[in-house]
Amino acid sequence: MTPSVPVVELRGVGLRVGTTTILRSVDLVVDPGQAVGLFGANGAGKTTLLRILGTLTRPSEGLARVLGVDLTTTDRYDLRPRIGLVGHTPALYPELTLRENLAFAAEVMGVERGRVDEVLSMVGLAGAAERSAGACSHGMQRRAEFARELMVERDLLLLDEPHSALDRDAVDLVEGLVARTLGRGGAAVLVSHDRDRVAKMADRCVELEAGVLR
Amino acid sequence: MTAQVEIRDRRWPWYAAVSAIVVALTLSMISPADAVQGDLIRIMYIHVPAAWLAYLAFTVTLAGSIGYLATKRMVFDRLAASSAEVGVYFTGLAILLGMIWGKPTWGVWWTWDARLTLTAIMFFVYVGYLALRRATLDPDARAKRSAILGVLAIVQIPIVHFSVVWWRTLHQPPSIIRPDGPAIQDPLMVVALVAGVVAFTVVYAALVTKRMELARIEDAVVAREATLERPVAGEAVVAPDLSPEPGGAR
Amino acid sequence: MSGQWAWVTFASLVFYGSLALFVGSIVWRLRRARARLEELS
Amino acid sequence: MSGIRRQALAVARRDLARERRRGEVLWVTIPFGVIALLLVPLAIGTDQATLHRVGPGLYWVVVLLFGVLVGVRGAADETGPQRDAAALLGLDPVAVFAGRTIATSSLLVLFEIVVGVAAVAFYDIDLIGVGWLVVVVLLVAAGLGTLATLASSIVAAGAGAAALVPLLVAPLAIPLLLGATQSLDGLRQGRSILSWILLMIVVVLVLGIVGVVSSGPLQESR
Repeated sequence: MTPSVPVVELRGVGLRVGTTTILRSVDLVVDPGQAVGLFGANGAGKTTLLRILGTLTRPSEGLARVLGVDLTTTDRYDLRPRIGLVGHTPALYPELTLRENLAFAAEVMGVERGRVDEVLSMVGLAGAAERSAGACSHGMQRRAEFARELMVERDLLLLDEPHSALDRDAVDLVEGLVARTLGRGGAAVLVSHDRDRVAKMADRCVELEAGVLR
Repeated sequence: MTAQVEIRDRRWPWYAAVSAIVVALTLSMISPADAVQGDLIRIMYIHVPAAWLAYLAFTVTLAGSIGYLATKRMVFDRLAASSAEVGVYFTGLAILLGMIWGKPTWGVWWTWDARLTLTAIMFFVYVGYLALRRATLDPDARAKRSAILGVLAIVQIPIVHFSVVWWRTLHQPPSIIRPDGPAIQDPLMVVALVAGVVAFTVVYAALVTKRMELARIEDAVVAREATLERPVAGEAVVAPDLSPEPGGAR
Repeated sequence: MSGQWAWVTFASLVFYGSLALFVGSIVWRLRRARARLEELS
Repeated sequence: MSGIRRQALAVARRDLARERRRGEVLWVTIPFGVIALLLVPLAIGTDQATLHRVGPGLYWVVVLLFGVLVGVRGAADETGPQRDAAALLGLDPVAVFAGRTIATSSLLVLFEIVVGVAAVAFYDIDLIGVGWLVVVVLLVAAGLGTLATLASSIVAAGAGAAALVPLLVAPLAIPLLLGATQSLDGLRQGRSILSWILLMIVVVLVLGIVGVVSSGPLQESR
């Protein structure tokens, strides 16, 4: 990664779906090594903005680039393995055990299977590896998702409400994950309601108000 | 100048269609009765053109689908959709008329002959195509998904056709195939049949033109609704928990 | 022969009836869409 | 290429493991298929000779109509967050299509075997040419699995998917139905069934190619 290329570069980005405008002229630049906190009320468009950055939703207007790649083209699919997203709804398969869930991720990403148990113990879930994800608490499921992000090195980390349903230890874990990503020249965008906690981790904070970035 | 004004008249497709139909049906009624089938052959003058349109319409749907996939222009999507809808109508009509002809001719409403079976299968394939369009709300997703189905449907038709024909030849030795096509003896019959095919093609073109106009207006309504900007800032906006597929599920 | 004409008449009714329904549905939908567009502008 | 194969196998294993825990195919779809075989004699009469004659055909009709339900499962049971997370693992759409097809086809083989045993028992079907039967069963599973996966990725997850997929699949599955029934007939009468086998292979290949080619564009329209 050339240091001159910002990790995130949004200029005048907007999203309209059918008759609803969800985002309007959003400008945001995040340089390597930076973490940005993104605040806003319910329904302001935070999660949507995160999905755009994660290549999952295509913006309908403006210039949007992540790691120099245009997010409106299909080139954005090549970015996917470099972007980590932990959403606020659990994305694990409830029928599978925590270990199976992570093993699936490892296999798809081509990570050796030994890493699975390693990261599970890093997040303190070694004892629960055989439990099915659906039987785990929300907090445990989130830990398992952070464990998944620990298996690989991502260049952009997108965390939606990183503090919800997590205890003190797990919060340290999140901070460690963010610090690791920043340390190797990546960037992070943290969406939250909890200004105080995120402000401590972020270099800069922005506020999204009803689809417009302030 | 005059011609231009007439073209602008939104009703011209109807005029053309109605006059073509009147000419063709008059011919079909004044043409002589068939030596074998008697007056029943008059049904053929609408059945055969309807069946021809079924094939024409689905070929146009294929062309529209490929056109859309290649250029991403919505006009091709509208063409494919309109042609499929008109095609389903004419396929259904051809099947019904065939049955009405078959009952007095063979004594049964339905026979398992290869062409009939294939037409029925084709009818349901395109009913599925139309159902898919109804189920998908986002215009871009709908255009792409139905274009892929439009191509898949045609790719499969030769295989279906081949298997059905093969199945029939195994079970029905050619010697006992009943007389199906009417033997054309009188030149007026040929004229009537050709006039029918031409007239139906004009009707098809008129229907597709109007149906495309409808699709265009519907798209314009959606676009217009979109520009009636909801006030975005300074107001609690509806939850933007965007589904991966706008209009689809989740 | 009159039996045959009955079938021909039946077929004609099916043809005209269905065509009228189909054309009618397109015309009706067109009117409704045009009215909606008018309403919006 | 090896990456795609690895990912496809991971997807297939995931789908099969999920199905094993849920047991939907085993405890819902398969019993449903067996019930269908049980209903027919109640409707058309229990004359042994008739049942013996129509049995094989009925079996394949049940496999086609109820087997589609095995394929519908795939698209409908993945939530938005699950799909997003899988996408950000760098999952190739071709691998998703291939993996799903493998899983669905394997489940269809299971479906065909269990329902087949019931059909043999209920209708007293003669098993002639077991080697060829195995080939036919595998080809039908592969063809129907590919078709159902393709149809459910065209329809995508949605309220209407469960009803729409069978409507799209059934007419296009007719070559498979004819191939299977005619092969069984041919075996019984000592005819060569090679041409029907080839037909089914062509169907599988064509559907596979369409599926692979369309998987990218279909992901794009999300």
